[in-house]
Amino acid sequence: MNNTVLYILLGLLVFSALLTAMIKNTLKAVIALAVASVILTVIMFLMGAPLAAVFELSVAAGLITAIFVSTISLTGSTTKSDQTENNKKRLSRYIYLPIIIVIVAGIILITKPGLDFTSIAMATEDTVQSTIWQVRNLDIAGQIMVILAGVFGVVILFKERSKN
Amino acid sequence: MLSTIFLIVVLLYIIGFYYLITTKNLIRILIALEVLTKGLTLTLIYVGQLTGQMATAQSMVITLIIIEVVILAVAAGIIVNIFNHTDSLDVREIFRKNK
Amino acid sequence: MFGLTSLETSLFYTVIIPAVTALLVFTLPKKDFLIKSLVSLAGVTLNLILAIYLFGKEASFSLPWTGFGLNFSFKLYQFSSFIILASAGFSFLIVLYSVAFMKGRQLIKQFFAFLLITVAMVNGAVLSNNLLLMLFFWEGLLITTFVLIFTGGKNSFSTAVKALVIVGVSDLLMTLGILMIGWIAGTFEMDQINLPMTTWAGFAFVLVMIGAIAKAGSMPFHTWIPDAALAAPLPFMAFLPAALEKLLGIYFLARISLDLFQFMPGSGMSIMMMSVGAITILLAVFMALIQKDFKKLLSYHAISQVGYMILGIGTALPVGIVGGIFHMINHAMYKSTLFLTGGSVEKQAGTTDLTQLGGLGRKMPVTFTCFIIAAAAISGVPPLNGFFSKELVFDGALESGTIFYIAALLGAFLTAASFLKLGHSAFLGKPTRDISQVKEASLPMLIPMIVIAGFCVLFGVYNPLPLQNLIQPVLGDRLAGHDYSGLPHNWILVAVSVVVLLLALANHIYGVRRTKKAIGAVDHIHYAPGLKQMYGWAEKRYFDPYDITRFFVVIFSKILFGIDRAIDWFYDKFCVWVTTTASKILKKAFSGNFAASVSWSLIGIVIIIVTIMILM
Amino acid sequence: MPTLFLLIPFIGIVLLNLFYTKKLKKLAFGTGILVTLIQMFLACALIFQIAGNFFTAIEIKYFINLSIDLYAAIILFTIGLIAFISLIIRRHSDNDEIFNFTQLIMIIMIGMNGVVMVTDIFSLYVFLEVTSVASFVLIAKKKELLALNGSFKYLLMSSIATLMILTAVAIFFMTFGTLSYEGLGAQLTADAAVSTQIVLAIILLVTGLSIKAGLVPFHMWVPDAYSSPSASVSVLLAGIVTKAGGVYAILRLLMVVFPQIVLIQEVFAFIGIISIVAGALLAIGQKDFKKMLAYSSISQIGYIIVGAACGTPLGFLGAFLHFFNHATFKSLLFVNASAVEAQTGYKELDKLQGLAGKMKITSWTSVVAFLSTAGIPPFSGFWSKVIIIIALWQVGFIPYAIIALLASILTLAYFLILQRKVFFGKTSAEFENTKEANNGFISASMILAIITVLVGIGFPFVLNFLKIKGLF
Repeated sequence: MNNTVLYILLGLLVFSALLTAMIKNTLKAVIALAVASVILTVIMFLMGAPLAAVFELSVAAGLITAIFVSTISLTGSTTKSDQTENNKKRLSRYIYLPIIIVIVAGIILITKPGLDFTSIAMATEDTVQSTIWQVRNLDIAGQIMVILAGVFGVVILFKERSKN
Repeated sequence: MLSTIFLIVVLLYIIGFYYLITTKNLIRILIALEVLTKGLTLTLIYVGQLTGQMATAQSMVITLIIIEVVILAVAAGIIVNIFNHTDSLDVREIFRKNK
Repeated sequence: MFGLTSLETSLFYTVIIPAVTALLVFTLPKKDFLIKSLVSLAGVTLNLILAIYLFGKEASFSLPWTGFGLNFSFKLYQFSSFIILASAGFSFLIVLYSVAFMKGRQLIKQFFAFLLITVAMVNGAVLSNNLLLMLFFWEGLLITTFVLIFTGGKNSFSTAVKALVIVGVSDLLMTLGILMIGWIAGTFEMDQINLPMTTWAGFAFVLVMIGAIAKAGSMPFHTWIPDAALAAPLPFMAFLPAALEKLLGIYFLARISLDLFQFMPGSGMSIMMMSVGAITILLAVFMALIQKDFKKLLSYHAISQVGYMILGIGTALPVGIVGGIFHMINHAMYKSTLFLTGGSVEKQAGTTDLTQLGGLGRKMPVTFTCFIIAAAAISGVPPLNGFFSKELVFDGALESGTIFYIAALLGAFLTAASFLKLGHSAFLGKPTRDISQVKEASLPMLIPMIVIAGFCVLFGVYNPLPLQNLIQPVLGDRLAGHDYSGLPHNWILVAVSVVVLLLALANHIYGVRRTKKAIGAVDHIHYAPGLKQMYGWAEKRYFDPYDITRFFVVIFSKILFGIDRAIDWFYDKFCVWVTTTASKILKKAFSGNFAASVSWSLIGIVIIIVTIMILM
Repeated sequence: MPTLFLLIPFIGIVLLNLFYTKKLKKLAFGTGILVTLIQMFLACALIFQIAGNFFTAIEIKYFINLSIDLYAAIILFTIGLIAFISLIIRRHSDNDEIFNFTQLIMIIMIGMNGVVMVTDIFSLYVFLEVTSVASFVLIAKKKELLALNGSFKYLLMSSIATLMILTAVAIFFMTFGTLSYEGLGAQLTADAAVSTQIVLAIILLVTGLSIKAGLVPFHMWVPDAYSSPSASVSVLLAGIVTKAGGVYAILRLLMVVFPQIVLIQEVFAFIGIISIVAGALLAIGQKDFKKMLAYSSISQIGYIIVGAACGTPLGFLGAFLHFFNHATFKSLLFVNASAVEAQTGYKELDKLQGLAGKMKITSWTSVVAFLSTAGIPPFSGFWSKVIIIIALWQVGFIPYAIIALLASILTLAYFLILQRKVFFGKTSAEFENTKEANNGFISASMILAIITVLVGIGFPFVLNFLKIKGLF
């Protein structure tokens, strides 16, 4: 039962990813991406990664969508940039994508080349919290620096605009 | 199930790269990057499940997501600035203006 | 480690003194010519004193420097101290001459500074006992050559680049050869190497030999010298191509033939080297014959005479080697005298074009006298020094093969003919234009000429001085008790040589009678059936925008001409074409924006996958 | 001690922002200089400490997953040096600029120091991203279209690289259950390289790191990113950032994680050689001063990679030495290119001519850097190139050694073109009134030129010392 749900969700994930490419309107494409994020969240939850799933939901589905939407509104491009792309040309460009996807999926399902992948199984000892704060504390330091750099970046890059 | 998730990852990568190469819209380039990142997130979680070290995998995914959102914010800033110059989101417009 | 004044340390000073003086010249203010020239003069004087002090002494030391057998080791012995002395003497005289010559020209600071650096590099290269260390100085010389040609003013840049490319390529081959020697012998210390001529060693020998003869200016690495004669300042020509590079190149050639390899008479290597020598003599002298420019004629002779040295050393016989080295030192003397007289003529008469010169002998008697002595010496008139060294080379050549002897003899004939023409048209005859303003050159220009010309006479008349003291000790045991000083041993050869000289004179008189002009003395050779066509093509520069390939044309038909063109095409066109085309293609391939860069990374993955599949 | 390298710049940032007032903004420059000087001092102390008891403790380990060995200490010193130089150049801009710039420089230093010291392949990714994000901002800061374009291209390529590196990390994690260098190195034996998934991971890792390092054919972001931003940023980027990011990661992984896998060495040797040749050829065709330097960078990075791909101690010595040398002489060239641009307003080669008389220090330090890049003795570049070529020869990559040797001729060729066009030749009337660059530029180029010459002269003795100690 669980597996069936998972398969359906995975299929939906690919479908929504395809939609981001196929939809003509950029805003709608962003929404499709958010949908993909939500589906991924559910998949992660099912696979036993609740904490990461929460992050995926709040940051990837929430914050990133917000960034995208604000960018689109700042550039006012919901209409402008989409006009530059000819409708027919666009269709001819992306119509191959689902075909390729289907063909690749078929080939992989039939030949199953991924089956010889090996993995090592180990017993889990730590909780997520202790892992993050004890084993991977260096990453936290790195994250802080990345966020700091991002803050400076946003401050610098958006400041001049207000001057103009 | 082993190969199914890898199949999905491969499909997501293909969509992402195809999208990345064909699109002419700056925002859509970022969307394509996001699609690729979704594939990566899925891989990491799945690897965590396979090895039984979900804790490490989750911490990796969290780090990945945070870094990704920061990069995206910076990229959005760059795009807005490019838009100020070219008054368009078309990639080809940058090329034209540069000449 | 060593005392500051010990013999070992003073070896360092030979490099340090000129280099420091050069730096000093660089820092001097731009305008003040006098101070700069005096400082340079002081530097070379110190160097000369040092060389005299070191002469005849023996010393060596070795500092471990890096890994890979690169030790900082110098070795002073008979041969190197003699070369050091000679180069110090020449540099002193030429700086003295330049003080007068360079006045009022451009880039004086660079000229003097790099002249001094050149001296430092030559001293280092001669003294170093480690092949890699020597290579370091050798390459340094390449750069100073480049800059010195560049100081010649307009049009000199392309010539400088040409010299850099040609000498650079040959140096690269030599680098390869030196690495091979190190690989075979297991060391780079020169006095520990003595290789038998196996296949690989032979290959290494050829590569190293190419480097040495290219430095000396032999074929086919000569083509920049005639260009440089027109483009570069004249003291440079007297200094590097005529004197120091010959000294260095032939010194190194003698080192590799005598010490580094077991080089036997009659071996394939010997024949090859003699052939290179003979071809160089003939082709260069044929081209020299028809030149109508003082400097250019001399520069072709500078190439031609190298042939004698290579021929002499190539025989691998004691008599030939002694002759070759003797010829080297003689050539350095008379050729620099000739270039210096050329410089005086240029400075005083304003041109070096032979058709516009004439009758200068009365106006410039001292210059003319020096010219006569040097020209007689290069033509091999007894009892000047050139005569004795040529006789020794002839002796060796005859023993190794008659064909080489004949080639050398023919070369001597043409040399004499061309110098008769040169002297006649420049200094005798009626002036073709007004020369009443022309005066004798100034004293700093005359002294070097007189001194070197004096040495030409001295080394000829009293030849045991150089032979017994300088050259024969170099060969050591190989000499087997022979002594080649004094009068020549083989009187038949002398007779033949004298006959050849007389023939050249007769030929000259015939030519002048025929055309009624001194400049036309060799026209009957120039316009002889067959030759005329070849010369014509060469003169009209049909094939060659750079005028390089002119003298390949002469007797040895179109085949050789084609080879020369190919060489020139390779240096000048093909390499450039390949790089620019590849550059354009790559630039086009990697143009484009975001999508292109992403695509290229995907293509890159494919490349990596293919590589891995090939490797696995 | 390794934590200090992360803490000190961080403390600098905190202090700057804590006392943030308009007046105190002036202190930003001083703080930056202080931080870089402390870093250089600490790194020097470390170098002497490690060199002192070289063979008793080659690696110093501390409580969190950081370690420093001799090479890492040298790179830490280089980071401090180049950051110092780029701050000096910035001295004359206004306070607001310096304030932002100093902060970003400190973040970027934390990122690079982290990359140099980490012992964990995922932490490596994190610190690579710190470096990258800070450099995107630095490039885009100029807000000209070219700079924005370069920044976005870098961002795009960097994201793809990240994707590939992390996929490879996931595969390694799946196969071996560990992320630390040591754990991976112990399990990645020669047999492991046969299995498909390891080969796949290697392919992805090589590609990702090559993009980060800017090797051909993944280099397309390099010229845009190097040539478009302002002077100090291009010095920082070209001198150290991309090297400490991508190239150092490659060297460290080759040294610690993949010493037993010949395959990855051969692949890197191949890509390195392609970069050497293609980079040099592309440099010849350029018409823009800074772009030519950028392509030359690609070519020189090829040398570093090829040296490391030998896998022998000698090869690594050559690679790290060239790393240091390249950081100094390429920064020097970028400093001078920026000085020329600042004084004349041009960076197109065709428009520049005969500046030697007008900008003496700039032109002569450039000559030093050119000769060093082309590998002419006695400048520093000669020794590193010679060592790399000898290492190649010893390992048996003989054709590569010959190509690497011949490529120096190309290097010489494009620098001759450059030198002739920009500095020598006749001074055209347009540049009659051109003056020498300001003190910041001059002192920066003097410092770097002196280092280049000193390393060139002094290095043989160091090499002898290492040989006596028995390193190789």
